Amino acid sequence: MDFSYPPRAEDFRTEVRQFLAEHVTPAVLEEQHSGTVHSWELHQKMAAKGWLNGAVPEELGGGGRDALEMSVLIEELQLFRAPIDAMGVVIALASIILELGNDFLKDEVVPKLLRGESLGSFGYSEPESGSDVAAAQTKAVRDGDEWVINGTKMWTTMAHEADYVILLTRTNADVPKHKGLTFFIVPFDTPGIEIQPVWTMGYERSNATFYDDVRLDDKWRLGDVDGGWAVMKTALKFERGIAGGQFFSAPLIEDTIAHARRHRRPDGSLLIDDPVVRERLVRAMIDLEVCRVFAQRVAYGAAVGAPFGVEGSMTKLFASETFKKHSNWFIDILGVEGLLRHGEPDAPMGGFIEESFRHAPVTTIYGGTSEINRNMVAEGHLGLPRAR
Amino acid sequence: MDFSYPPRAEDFRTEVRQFLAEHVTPAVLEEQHSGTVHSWELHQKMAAKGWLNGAVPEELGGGGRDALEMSVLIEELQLFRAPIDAMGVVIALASIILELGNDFLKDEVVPKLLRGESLGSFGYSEPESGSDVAAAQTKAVRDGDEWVINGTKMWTTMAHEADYVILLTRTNADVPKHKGLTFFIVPFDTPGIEIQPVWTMGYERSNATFYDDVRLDDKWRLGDVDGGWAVMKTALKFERGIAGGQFFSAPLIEDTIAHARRHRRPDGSLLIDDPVVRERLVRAMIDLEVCRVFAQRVAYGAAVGAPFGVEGSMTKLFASETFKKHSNWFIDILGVEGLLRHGEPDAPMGGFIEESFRHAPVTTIYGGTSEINRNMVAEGHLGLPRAR
Amino acid sequence: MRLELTEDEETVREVFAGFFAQESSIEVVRASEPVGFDLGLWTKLAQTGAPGMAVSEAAGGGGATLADLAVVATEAGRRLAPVPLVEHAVATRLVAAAAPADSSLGSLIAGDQVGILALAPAVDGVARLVPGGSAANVVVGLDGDDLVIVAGEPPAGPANTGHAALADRDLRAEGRRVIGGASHYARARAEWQALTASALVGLGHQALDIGVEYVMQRQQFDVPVGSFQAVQHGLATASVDMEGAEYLAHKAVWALASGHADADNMASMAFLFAAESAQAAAAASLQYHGGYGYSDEYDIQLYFRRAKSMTLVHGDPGLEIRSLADRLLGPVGTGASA
Amino acid sequence: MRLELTEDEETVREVFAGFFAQESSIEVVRASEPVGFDLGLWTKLAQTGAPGMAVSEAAGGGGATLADLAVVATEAGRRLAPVPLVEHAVATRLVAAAAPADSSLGSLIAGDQVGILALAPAVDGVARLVPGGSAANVVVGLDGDDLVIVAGEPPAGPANTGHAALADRDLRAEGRRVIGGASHYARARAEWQALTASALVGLGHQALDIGVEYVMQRQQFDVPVGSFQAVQHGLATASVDMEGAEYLAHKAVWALASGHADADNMASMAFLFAAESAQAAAAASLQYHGGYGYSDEYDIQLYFRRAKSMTLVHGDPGLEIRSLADRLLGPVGTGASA
Repeated sequence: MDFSYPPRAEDFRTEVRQFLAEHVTPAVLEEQHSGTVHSWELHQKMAAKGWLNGAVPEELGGGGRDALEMSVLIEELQLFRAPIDAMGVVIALASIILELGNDFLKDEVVPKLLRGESLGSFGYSEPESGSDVAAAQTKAVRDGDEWVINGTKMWTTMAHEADYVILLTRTNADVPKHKGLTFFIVPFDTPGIEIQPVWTMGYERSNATFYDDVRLDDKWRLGDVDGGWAVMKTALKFERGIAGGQFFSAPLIEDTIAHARRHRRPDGSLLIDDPVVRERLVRAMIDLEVCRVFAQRVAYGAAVGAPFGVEGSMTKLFASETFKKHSNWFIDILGVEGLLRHGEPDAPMGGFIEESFRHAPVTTIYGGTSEINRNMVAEGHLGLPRAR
Repeated sequence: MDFSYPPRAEDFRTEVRQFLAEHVTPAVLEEQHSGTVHSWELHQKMAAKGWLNGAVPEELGGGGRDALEMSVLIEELQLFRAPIDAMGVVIALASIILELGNDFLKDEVVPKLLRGESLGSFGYSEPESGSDVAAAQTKAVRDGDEWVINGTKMWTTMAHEADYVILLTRTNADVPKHKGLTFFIVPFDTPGIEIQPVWTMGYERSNATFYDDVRLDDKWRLGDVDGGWAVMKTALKFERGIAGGQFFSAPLIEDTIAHARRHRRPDGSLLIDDPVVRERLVRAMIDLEVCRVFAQRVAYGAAVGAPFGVEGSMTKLFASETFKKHSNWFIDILGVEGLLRHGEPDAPMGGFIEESFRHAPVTTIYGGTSEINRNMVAEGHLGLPRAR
Repeated sequence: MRLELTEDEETVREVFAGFFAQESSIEVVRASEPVGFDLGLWTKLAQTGAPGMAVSEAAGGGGATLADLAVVATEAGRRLAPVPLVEHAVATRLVAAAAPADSSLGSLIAGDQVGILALAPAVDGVARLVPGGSAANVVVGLDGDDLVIVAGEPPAGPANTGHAALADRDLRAEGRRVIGGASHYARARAEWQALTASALVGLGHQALDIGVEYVMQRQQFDVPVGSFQAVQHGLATASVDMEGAEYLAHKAVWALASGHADADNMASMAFLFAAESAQAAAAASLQYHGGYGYSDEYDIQLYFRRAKSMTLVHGDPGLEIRSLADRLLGPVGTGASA
Repeated sequence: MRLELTEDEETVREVFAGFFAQESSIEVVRASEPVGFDLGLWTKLAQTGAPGMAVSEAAGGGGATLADLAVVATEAGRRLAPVPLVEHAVATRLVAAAAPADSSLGSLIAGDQVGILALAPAVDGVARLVPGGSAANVVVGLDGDDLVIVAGEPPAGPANTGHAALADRDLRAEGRRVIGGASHYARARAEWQALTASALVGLGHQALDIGVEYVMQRQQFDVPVGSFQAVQHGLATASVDMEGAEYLAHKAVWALASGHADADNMASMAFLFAAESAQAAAAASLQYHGGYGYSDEYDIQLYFRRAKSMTLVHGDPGLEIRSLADRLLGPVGTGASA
C-alpha cells in the first residue's frame, strides 16, 4: 500500500495551509463563540478560491478537485480549528442537486451555494424521528402544481443563516414508511416557515423549524414523488467525501501537550513529566493515527469510486468515541482550572479543552449515533442479522 | 449503616483463619493443578468442623451458621486461595433438598453431603442450552414407579468425583418450555451414565455427562412433576448465600504487589515505583473494595431474609468483569515472564497471575453470563422491558 | 452490621428528598446559572437546620450523625441543589472541633453565614478556585501549617463547565484566625470526600432515572428506545457501578464516623469511584437521549456537566490516585523495604 | 496513494492464505502444543521461499517487498502458524543488511536454519525468553553495543500461556560474530513490530470470523445468539478496532519501506494498537461462545492465548508506551524546553 498523497494533493495542502494560516484569524476563531459555528468571511474567501465548487464532482459540473484533495481540505480546516459544518452542508447539497435535481434547481440553487452566497440546512430529523429517519411525519400534499407542507423539523442547524433546507417529507402514509417519502429544496423565505433556536450544552445553536401550510411549486421537488429513500442514499454518499470530525482529537491533543509543557503540578513537577499523563497522551496519539488511516481510506475509496460500504460508519464511530474519551481524559488532567470557560483569563489554552469536553458528547450522536453505526457495522460488515 | 460484623461472625472469622492457615497447605494448593479444583482432605476437615452443616439454614435442620458467617467463610477461603466450588455445590444441594425434597432424599443424600462424604454436581446446562436453561431437552419419561432418562448434560463439573447430580429434565414437551421441566437427584452409580472429561483453557476439568435409558425410582424426584422451574428459583436463592468469586481479585492484587516490590525493570527501577503500575493497582484495589461492599450486601440481605433481588447479579457481574480486567492488566505488567506457567521456576509468584489470566474469562460466563446478568439488572432493577 | 438506613435516617431521607424536590426544582437549578448559588434556597435550607445539623448539640448544633448528613447530601446531589451544603457542613464541623469558641461558629451552625473548606492548601496565601467560593462569607483552609478561618464578602467567580460557585479566596485577609493544624484539615477533607461521594451517588442515580424514563417514553423504529438491548446493557452497567458507589460511600461515612483506621483511604476510594461512576452514568443517559440529551432544554446535560465539576473542584483525579497509592503502597522509593 | 493490495500482493495473499489454511490447519496448530513449533510446517514453508523472500535478489533472497512479507505474516497469524516466520524474516533481513558476507546468510535465506531476533538486549550475555528461542538455530541480538549472531541447538523452552516457542539464548556462545551495532538492531526491531502487528491483524480478524460463525449457528431463546444487539455491538466494536489495526499496520510497513522519518514510531503504534485490538477481539469472541469458548475443544481459546503471548514476548506494553512517549514528547525532564 502507499499512504503518500499524490503531488497534486500535496501542492493543494500547501496552498490550503498558507491560506488558512492567513485567514483563520483570531477573529474568525472568536466568532465561533457566538454559537453559530460559521464564518461568512472565511466561507466566501474559500468560495472565491473555487474550493466549494472544487468539491463538486467534475462530471456534475464542479471544479474537479478529487476526493483526496477535498479530504486534505477538510483535514487542514480541522487542524486549523476552522468551522467546517456549514461548508460541508453546502457541498453535499450542491452535489445532491447536481446529481438528482431538475434544471430549475441546478440553475437557481447550486450557483448561489457554490459562490458562497447561500448556506443550506438538513431537514431530515423531526421531534419524533431521529435515528429512525424514515419515520418522518412532515406532510407534503399535492395541490395542482403546488405542494402544501406542514410539520416540524429538528436539528436544522444553520437554518437561521441559510437560504435553503433540504426537506424530507411524507407524501404517502399508506405504504411502508420508506416508500412514502419525498424530498424538496425549500427556500427559507417561503411564507409559513418559522425558525426557533435550539441551544445546546456545547453552546452551539441549532434550530427547530416549523412549516405551516408552506406552499411550494413542484419545481422545488428533488427526485421522484415517493422516491425520497433513494435520494437519502445519494445524500449519504456525498457525505462520505466531506464528512468532518475525524480529526477533532488533533487540536485537543495539541493543546493538552502545549499546556502540559508549561503547567506545573503543586509539587513543582511539570505536567508533561507525569508518566500517567504521558501514557494517556500516547494512547490518544495512537487513536488519532487510527483516525487518520480511517479517514484516508474513506477518501481513497471515494477517489477510486469504490462501492459505498461501512467505512464511513467505522470512521465516524471510532473518531467520535475516541474524541469523547480523550476530551474526558484531558479535562481531568487540567484539574479544577480545566472547568474554566473560554473568556476566563485563567482558562488553560483559552478554554479549548473545556469546550471540547462539552462538545464531544454530540459527536457520538449527530450524523448517526454510535448505536446506529454499530448496527450498520454488525449488519453490513459482519453479516449479522438486523437486531430489530 | 454499620459495616462491622457481629462478634459471632468476627470470632468465626478468627477461627476460620486459624484453621485455613493450618490446613490450606502447599500440598492442598498444589493439588488444584490436577485440574480438579477440590481437596477431599480439606473438604472433610471442614465437614468435621461442622461448617458444611453450618451453612444449611437452622430451620432446615442445619447447623445454623447465619449468612454473614457463611460469607465470612467463603471470603476467607478465597483469600487463602482454597477451592470453593465443590463445597458451594454441596451446600446448595443440601439446602435445596432440605427445603423441597421428600423424606427419602433428606435421609439418603443430605447426610452424606454434609458429612463431607459425597459431592454433588449441577446438571442444568446441555449442549444446546446454556443461558437458555429452560430449553433443556434431556427427557424423563414415566414408566410405572420409575422414570427413564435420556439426554446429555454439559458443564457437570466435579461429576467425576461426585456421587449425585441435580438433573433438570423435560417431562412435558407440549407446554411452554418453562412449564414442562422436572428435577431429579441422580446417583452417578445408576446404570446408563457415562462421564467424559471436558478440559478447559484454565486447565480445570469439567465434564459432559450422558444419560442412556437411565432408570430411576420416583423417590429420586425433587419437587413436582413439571414443577422444575419453581425448584430452579429455590436453587438460585441458595446460591445467593454461598456464591463465590467476589474476591478473586484479592489474591491477584496481593501477588502483583508482592512481585512488584521485588522485581526490577531493565532500567533498574522497582516495578512498584512505576506510576502507571501504581495507578492500576489503586484502581484494582478500589474495585475490590466495591466487590467487598457488594458481597457484604448480598450476605446481609440473606441474613435478614430480604426478598431475593438482583443484588446477586450485580455482585457477580461486577466482580467477574473487574477480575477479568485486573488479570489482563497484571499479566501485562509482568512482561514476557508473565507468560510462564505454574511449575516453571521463573514464573512470577509461582504462575498464579498467569493462571488468573487464563481462568478469568470463564468467570464472566459460568453461573450466568455477563450478558444475562445485564439483562437481569435492566429488567429487574431498572424496569426496562424484556429485550427479547 | 446494618446495611440499610435506620428509621431515623429514612425519615431524614424522606424529609430532604421532599425538600429538595420542592425547593431545588430543575427551574431553581437553571435559574441559579451561571452563578451556581441560590441564596433563597440556602435560606430555606438553613431553616431546616441542615447547615449545622451534624454539629454536636453540646456545641450548639443539631446533634445529627455524619450518616444523617450523608443522606441529606445524596438528596441534594439528586436535585443538583445550588448550595454548597457539603462544603459548609464540613467547614462548620471543622470549626466546632478545632475552635469551638470561634466567633463564627454560631452563625455557621445557623446557616446565617455560608462557610466552605478550601480543598487545596493555599499558595501565597490564596486558595485557588474554592468550591462555594463565590457564595461563602467564611472560608476555612490551610495556609502553610496553619489552619485558618477568614471572613469576607464572596467575590464573583469565573464561568465554568458545571456552573459551580467557584472563586479564589484570600486566606490572609483581615481578621484571619489560626484555628488548628494539618490534622484537623485532613479530617475535614476526608469528610468532604465521603460526603461528596454521597452527593455524586444522588446525582448518578437521578441521571439514570432520567435516562430510564426517557428511553421508555421515546419511541424509535416503533418500539421504545429502552427495549434495545444495547441501550439496556449500557444503562445496566452504569447502574451496577452506581449501586457499588452508593454502598462504598456509605462505608466511607461509617468508617469516618466509627473511627476506622482506614477511614481516610475509604473516603478517597469512595470519592474516586463515585465520581467516575456518576460521570459515566450521566454520559450514558445523555447518549441514549440522542440529540435531545445535548440540548439545553433537557435536564440530563445539567447532570453531565455537574458530575464533572463536582469531581474537578477536587483537582485532577489522577493526583488523588497518586496520593492514595502512596498511602496504600508506600511512597515511591520505599517499595523494596515495605 | 493506493490503499489496497497490489495485484502481486493479492496473489501472494491468495497463495499463502491457501498454504496456511492447508498446512497450518487447527489440527497442526494443536499438535504443535506445547512446544509451539512445527518443523514439518517450517520445512514446507521454506519450500515456498517465504523465509528469505524479503531479502534482495542481489543478496540471494527472493526480492520481495516488506509489504509482501507483511501479507504473508497476516495469513500466518490468521492460522496461528507454529513457526517463527516474522522473527526469522526480520533476523535474515538484518544479517543481509549488516553482514551480507556472513556464513549463515545462505542457509537462513533458504530456511535451512531457523533464525530469530532477540527483542531485548542481552543481560550478562543472555537474551531472555526470546520468541522462537526453542526453535531456532541462529540468534541475532544485542549484547552491549554489539549486534551479534550466534548459532546453536535450540534448548527446550518453558511452558507458557500461548505455547510460544520461548527460550533463553546465550549470545556469547562459541562462534559468535559481531555483525553490526545498535542502529541495525533498532531497524530490525521496528520491522518486527510492524510485521507482528500484521500477524496480529490476521489473528484478530480470524478470531472475529470464528465468533461471527459461532453466534450465527448457536441458537438460544429460539434465535441465533448473533441476533442479540449486545452481542452484535460487542463484535462490531471489536471489528472496527481490527479494521483500524489493519490499516495502521499497513501504514507502518509502508513507512518502513519508504524510509518515512516517523517509521519507527509508526511501527510501535501499529504494534501496540494491533496487540490491544486483537486481544480484545479474541476476548469478545470467546465471551460470546459461552462456556464452549473456554473449553479446549473449541478453537477460540487458542486465539485468546496467542494474542496475549504474541504481545508479551515484546515485554510489558506499558514499557513500549513509555518509550514511545519519550520519542513523541521528549524524555522526562525536557518538557519545558521542547
